[in-house]
Amino acid sequence: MSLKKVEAIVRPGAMKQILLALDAINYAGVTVSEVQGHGKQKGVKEHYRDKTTLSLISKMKVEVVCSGEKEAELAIEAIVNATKTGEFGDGKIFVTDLKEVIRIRTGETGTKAIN
Amino acid sequence: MSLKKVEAIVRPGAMKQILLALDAINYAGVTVSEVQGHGKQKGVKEHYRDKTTLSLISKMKVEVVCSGEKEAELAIEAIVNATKTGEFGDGKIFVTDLKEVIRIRTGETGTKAIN
Amino acid sequence: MSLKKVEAIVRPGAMKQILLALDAINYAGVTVSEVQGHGKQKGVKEHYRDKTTLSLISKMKVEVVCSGEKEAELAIEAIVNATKTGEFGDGKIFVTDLKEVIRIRTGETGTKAIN
Amino acid sequence: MTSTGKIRLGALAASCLLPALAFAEEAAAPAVPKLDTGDTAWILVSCAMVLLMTPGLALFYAGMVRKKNVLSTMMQSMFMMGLISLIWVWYGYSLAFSPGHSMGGFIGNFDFLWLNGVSSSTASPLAPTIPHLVYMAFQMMFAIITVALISGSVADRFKFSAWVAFAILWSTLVYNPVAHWVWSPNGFLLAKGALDFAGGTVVHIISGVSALTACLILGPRKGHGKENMLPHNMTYVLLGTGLLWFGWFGFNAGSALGANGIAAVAFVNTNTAAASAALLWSLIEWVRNGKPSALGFASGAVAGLVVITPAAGFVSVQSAAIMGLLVSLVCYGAIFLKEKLGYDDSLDAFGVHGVGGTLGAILTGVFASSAVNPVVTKTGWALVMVQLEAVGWSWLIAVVGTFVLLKLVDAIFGAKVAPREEELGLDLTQHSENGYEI
Amino acid sequence: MTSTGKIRLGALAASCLLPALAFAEEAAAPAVPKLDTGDTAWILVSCAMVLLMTPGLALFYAGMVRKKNVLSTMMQSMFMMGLISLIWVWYGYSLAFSPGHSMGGFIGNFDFLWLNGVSSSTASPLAPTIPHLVYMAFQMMFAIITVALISGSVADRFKFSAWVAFAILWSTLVYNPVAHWVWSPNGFLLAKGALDFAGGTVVHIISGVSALTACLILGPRKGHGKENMLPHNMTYVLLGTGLLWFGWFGFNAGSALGANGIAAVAFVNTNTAAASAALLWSLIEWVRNGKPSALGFASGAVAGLVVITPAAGFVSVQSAAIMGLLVSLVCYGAIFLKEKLGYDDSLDAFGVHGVGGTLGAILTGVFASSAVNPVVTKTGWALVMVQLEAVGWSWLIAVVGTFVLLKLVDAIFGAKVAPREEELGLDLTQHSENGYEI
Amino acid sequence: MTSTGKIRLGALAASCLLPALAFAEEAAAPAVPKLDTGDTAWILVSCAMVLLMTPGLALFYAGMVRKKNVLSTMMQSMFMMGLISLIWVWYGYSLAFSPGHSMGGFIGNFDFLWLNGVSSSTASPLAPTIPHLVYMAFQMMFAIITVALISGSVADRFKFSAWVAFAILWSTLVYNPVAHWVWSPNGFLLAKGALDFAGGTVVHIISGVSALTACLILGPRKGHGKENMLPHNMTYVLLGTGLLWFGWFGFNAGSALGANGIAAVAFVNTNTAAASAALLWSLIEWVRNGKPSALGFASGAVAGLVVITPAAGFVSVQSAAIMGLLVSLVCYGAIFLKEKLGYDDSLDAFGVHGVGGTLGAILTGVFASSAVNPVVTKTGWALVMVQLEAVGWSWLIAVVGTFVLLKLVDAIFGAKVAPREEELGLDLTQHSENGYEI
Ligand SMILES: Nc1ncnc2c1ncn2[C@@H]1O[C@H](COP(=O)(O)OP(=O)(O)O)[C@@H](O)[C@H]1O
Ligand SMILES: Nc1ncnc2c1ncn2[C@@H]1O[C@H](COP(=O)(O)OP(=O)(O)O)[C@@H](O)[C@H]1O
Ligand SMILES: Nc1ncnc2c1ncn2[C@@H]1O[C@H](COP(=O)(O)OP(=O)(O)O)[C@@H](O)[C@H]1O
Repeated sequence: MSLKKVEAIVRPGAMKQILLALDAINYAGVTVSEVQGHGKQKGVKEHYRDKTTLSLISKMKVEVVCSGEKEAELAIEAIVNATKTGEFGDGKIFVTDLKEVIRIRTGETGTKAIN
Repeated sequence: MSLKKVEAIVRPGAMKQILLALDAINYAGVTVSEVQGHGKQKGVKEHYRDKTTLSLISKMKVEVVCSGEKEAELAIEAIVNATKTGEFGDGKIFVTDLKEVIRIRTGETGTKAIN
Repeated sequence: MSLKKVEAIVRPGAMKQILLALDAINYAGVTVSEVQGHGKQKGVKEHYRDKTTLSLISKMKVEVVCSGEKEAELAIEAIVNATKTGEFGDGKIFVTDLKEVIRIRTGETGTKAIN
Repeated sequence: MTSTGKIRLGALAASCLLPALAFAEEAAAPAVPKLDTGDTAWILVSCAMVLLMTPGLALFYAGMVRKKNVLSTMMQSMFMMGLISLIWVWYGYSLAFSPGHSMGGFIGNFDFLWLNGVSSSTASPLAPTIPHLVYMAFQMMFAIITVALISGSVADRFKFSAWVAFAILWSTLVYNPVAHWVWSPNGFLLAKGALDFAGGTVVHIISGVSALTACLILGPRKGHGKENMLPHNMTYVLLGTGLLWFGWFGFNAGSALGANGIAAVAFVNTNTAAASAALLWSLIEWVRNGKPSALGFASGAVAGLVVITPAAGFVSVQSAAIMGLLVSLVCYGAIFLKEKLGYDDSLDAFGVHGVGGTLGAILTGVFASSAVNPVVTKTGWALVMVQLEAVGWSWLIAVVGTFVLLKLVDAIFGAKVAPREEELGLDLTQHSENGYEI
Repeated sequence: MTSTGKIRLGALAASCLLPALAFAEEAAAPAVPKLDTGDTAWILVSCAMVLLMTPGLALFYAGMVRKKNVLSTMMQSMFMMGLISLIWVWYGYSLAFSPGHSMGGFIGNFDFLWLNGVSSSTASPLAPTIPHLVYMAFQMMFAIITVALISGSVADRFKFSAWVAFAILWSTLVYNPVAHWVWSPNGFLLAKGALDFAGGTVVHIISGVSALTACLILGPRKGHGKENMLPHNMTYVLLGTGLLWFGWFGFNAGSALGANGIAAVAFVNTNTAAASAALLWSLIEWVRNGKPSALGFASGAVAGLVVITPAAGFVSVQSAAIMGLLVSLVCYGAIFLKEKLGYDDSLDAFGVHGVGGTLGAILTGVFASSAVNPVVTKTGWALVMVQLEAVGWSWLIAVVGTFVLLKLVDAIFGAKVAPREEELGLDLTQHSENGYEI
Repeated sequence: MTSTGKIRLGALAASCLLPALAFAEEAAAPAVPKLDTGDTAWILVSCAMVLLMTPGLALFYAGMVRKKNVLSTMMQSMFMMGLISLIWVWYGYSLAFSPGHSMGGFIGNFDFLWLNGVSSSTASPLAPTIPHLVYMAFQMMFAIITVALISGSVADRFKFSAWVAFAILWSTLVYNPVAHWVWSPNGFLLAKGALDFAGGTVVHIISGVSALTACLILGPRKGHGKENMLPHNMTYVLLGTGLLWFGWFGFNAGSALGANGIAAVAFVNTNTAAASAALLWSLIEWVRNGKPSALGFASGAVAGLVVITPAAGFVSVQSAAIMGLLVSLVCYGAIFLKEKLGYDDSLDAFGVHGVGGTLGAILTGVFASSAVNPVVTKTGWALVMVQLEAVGWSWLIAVVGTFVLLKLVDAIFGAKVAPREEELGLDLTQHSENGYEI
């Protein structure tokens, strides 16, 4: 079994396109959360009274758990296509192995818990 | 060493029962965050002016890091029992291997950092 | 390739020092999110009308993806030094293996996607 | 039965009959009081302030519910600014305040339909120094918020279509009749002599008791008792409290229907009762829980505002302070009992408005003083008995009316949303919206 | 062309000439009306209430944008409380309301510079029972919010420096002239006989039409049509609606310039139109989408408040209700059309204020009644034609003025932020702040 | 020393003595001014508006703190609506305003205990056209907010029990005496001739200076200088600013104690100073940081409102504009200096209210004009010296009083929470609640 978790950190504005793209490949589910961060951009200047700090930039984390390598690649492709602009801030995708998945409702595990 | 991270995506309303159930098995700690997502339910219709979109559904992500397989299974069981209703939306549990855990306060690592 | 994800759960107040410390080691990027949780502290009493519950404690999750073991160790050291007070609540660090990293902007993968 | 209206009228009569209370000398000839710009200015502002109480209440309630129901909770209140406003100018004011009867005095008639005969240049006999239209507007704001108050007990589960239908029916067939009997010049309860300065009975008792009835009929929220259902945003609760406290000056001091000494008395009593109630509620929590909560402070303040409403222009400032103390004791106890009894008055609409309103009506009987306001003629046991009678009738009407109307609405629309809708939240399922987008 | 000012004057004239409308007997000698404390109290309060509309609008708009633009949106409105306030006491009131002309009547002169001659102890001829200074303050609040309204169409992309420059120019060269022609005692449009009770033309048409012009010049938001741009906090939209509704009583009923019967009429009509518009908008959504949204309720309420603004003191309550219904139909349609036409009026400043204001001006012609307000002398087609002429002139001025001034500002400052700034959000890039910190 | 009270009285005297300023002819016989419904209406509304400033301030402060302290910050302000209200009607008003002395003039006596003798049908000599009870209520709102203002400097670390104890003591033993010396008819400072229209000295200097003293005693927040402590919700700060600006019209224009020309002057000056201060603060930031922040705009607006408070009814509109400019310069500088000096005035209660209030008191001396208000008899250096003396006494009393009382409270309760409590946040540790639940 090669369950994969695909975790993308993307622009909030790209969410709609990403969900549409994932829909087109018939994905099983998605979990989305609000994060802040920076990669190469190092943040944006922020003032508070006379102090200057660097503000992190708002991003969305999109997690898609896939039942195998192929599915993961499809998901990655879909996300990249939906969000790539070629400019800084397009985001990153992290892929990890999952040991196990359980669907609480049915108790199913592994691939069956996803599809 | 087989440190495990148990990550459950559950209904917000189930949180109290889950924490009680975990408490009963004497768990080491928990991290909770707000997420949105969908699995089989595909979201709920949302209107904005004349546009229709699909709204993701609010969920909680519950992360429990366990010092071994057995502990992870206990945690999973506790979560499943606390949140299972048999209806759509009960949620999913994802399990991953952890390479290392460090307790910042003491510098302890591995199992000792958890228990 | 040994991509690592370093995930620290820390006090919100420690964020500034952590970012400064990471900056000093020239880290590649960071993703931060709001979480709540508890370890040994078991939460704080909270009242609602006549009911008492345990409130989780606000924490920040700091994720740093590193291109190798050495980089991960540096990041861990930086975080520990920045946030350690020796008191309860200093937090924990979890380390996981990453299978793959993709920089969406360029399509680069692996170590190149990080540095 | 209550004769609140008489007292409102009375407050004015007083300002005509008692030179000490009358600002303008010409008022000494009580036969033809002239419209007064100062009085009119004060009541116009009071109208606006009472209108603002409904968004204030919406915020107060919205902060207490879970995120997924924040909009539906606000809509249950604020939609009344549309619905009841229109009903009121159409037929509501007429049914409540027309001089003529119908159905043997149960309700008014359609003489004032579409405000026919409600003049902008002459006064109503009920408020001799302001345009009749301003009096109508002032009454409108009370009609709006009374319905909105009910929503607190049934938050998180009332289907919106059913809520709208219930609101129309309840306002028409419970609120309007009670207002007619009590406040219209020929209301048959006007003669009983019960005191209700600003609507303790008409507003708070009937909304609070209807709230209890409604939540018993609907049943508890899904997960009640099993889930934590903590207020999702206490800053809204506090800001809502601030807006309510502000608006309540219009509600109570505006009920003097002029910028006069009775308005001043009502103003100060309102503030004092809110203050002492907020303090005692905090103190009780301090003793019982070790800490005073913001929710406790807010609840106490609102309870104090409720209890003083029927008494605002009749009692001394010490009495107001004592009433505030008593209402916190009693309402705190009522909410404590609720937990024991297990019914789900989600945001304590009954616990605060029903219980506090009832206590206020009774304590008005205890504390009303002719030294403060000469329209107080009866006092002591005699007055308390009348007040109790008024309370009894209000409870009866509220329970029976709500029961019948809600059962009817339930039969037609289904009053409660489906469990899955409740789980997803009413914002998404009733309004296709989220309160907050990430 | 419109002669709103005449009507404001007229409303007062009426209260002098018609004993029925006049509260104070001494007003029967219209030659030397005295300052009246009741009227002054009401207008002082109205000033404060209209001032509060700007934070209310800021909240209303802020709730509708995405998180990253919440502060910039509020600043685009609230900054006007600083900027236009200062301009107004410096030269704005003078250019608009000075008795003397310059540039052949295009604009006033500097007679009232720094409020020279604007007395606190005597009245302006435009408002004979309140200090001139109070009248000036009341007019100031209108000048502030009119500019703020425009920002709704260009939210999320207007560079702040450019916005400030545009606001100064637009207020000086579009708002002040229109106010001069229409409201100053010798404005050359005063004679045309068009009716505008409280600023439907001067405030809503010119701000709404300028908003349309501006958003066409600026172009759409980055990602418009491709991204979801949902309101990030609908509770703000609802609370903002509540504050606007509250403040609008000052806006409309305050425009009677006294605590009189016309104020009462305007008050009730304002509430009624808001109510019926909010209800119908909800109903349309209920039919089309299956659910009524909170945004729809709020939009309807504001549309109703807009449409009644020019008519508030001239029409019957039934007419107000009908105007509310019509404006929801028409504005809903306009927003629907916007989607088809594809221009990006982000928060529907044109769709509500431009369209609603225009409809209101025309419907004022249809519904104005001399039975309600004796200053209405013309009615029927004759009046409608005059109203249409006024509408035409306002549109023309707004379009041309905004086009020229915005092009100028664009040439100097660059009116639109860079795409990367738009992406990061205007809070960070224009104000170096985040609305919310985690 | 200051004799604010005299001026308040003076403002009224003026309206009696100067026909030009008097609206009602009968006031020309100054012996027995009658209660006036217009004046009463305006002050009733002003009372409500000033009350609303406290929730406004709570929101203003709450937005600036970190999430974990949002409720405790609001409670530190809003709790005063309960606490000081009750104290005020019980003995506070008496200690401050009773005609009799005790302790050799240090403080009043208990003649007005429980408002004994504070009539609703006759006026106080301090406000001859409104019921005495209304004057008492107006003063009460000032007493409430003055204590609340202090909390800004000590936010995030004051133990709630200690805060309540300190508030009781401070209000009783600092606020009441100062108010007595300055405002009571026989206050021994009344004769000095210092000008303070609406409480620049009594409210802003003593609260601001006490705030400085308190934050020096308490010490800085845990992590001060090491952690980012950014405002968690700037929209609250802006909405709070809007509510404060709105309420300040009641504060300043209400201090004319009638709906008269001086109220109009105060109203316009209040708005103008807020405007020019907000603009200049924004401009300074624009120059220094490249961007004007919303926090800067809000801070400037509040600073402008503070500086004009003692001068509102005494200066011309140009002077008000200049005072607004100066206060932004000076307060901006003070906050800049704070960073250098390193003390932790968390929300700049001293930096804005202490510094701005002091500047305002002095500039009142510079700009007060008898052309604007005939009660201004002294001007130039003579007046400035008196103002400086008043400032000196206020600083002295505030520093000494706060030092002694806070040390006492600290000894009994421990004024500061434990480090771990500070870390967890005061909402959880002082009130057992979270502001926001997820
Ligand atoms: N090494 C990293 N570790 C953790 N998160 C990262 C890392 N690099 C990037 N991110 C996350 O991805 C987001 C997008 O990164 P960004 O720098 O915009 O990508 P790009 O490299 O294409 O410019 C960042 O805001 C941050 O949240
Ligand atoms: N394949 C997936 N990848 C990521 N998250 C998922 C996936 N499937 C489900 N989830 C998360 O789990 C939550 C619960 O899923 P749900 O569909 O309710 O479970 P069920 O399959 O029992 O109906 C979703 O809202 C989503 O956040
Ligand atoms: N076993 C665990 N699983 C998941 N999260 C944990 C676990 N232990 C700790 N945490 C997270 O780390 C945070 C800090 O833990 P804490 O108990 O404060 O550390 P310490 O053990 O140093 O006292 C907790 O609030 C929680 O979010």
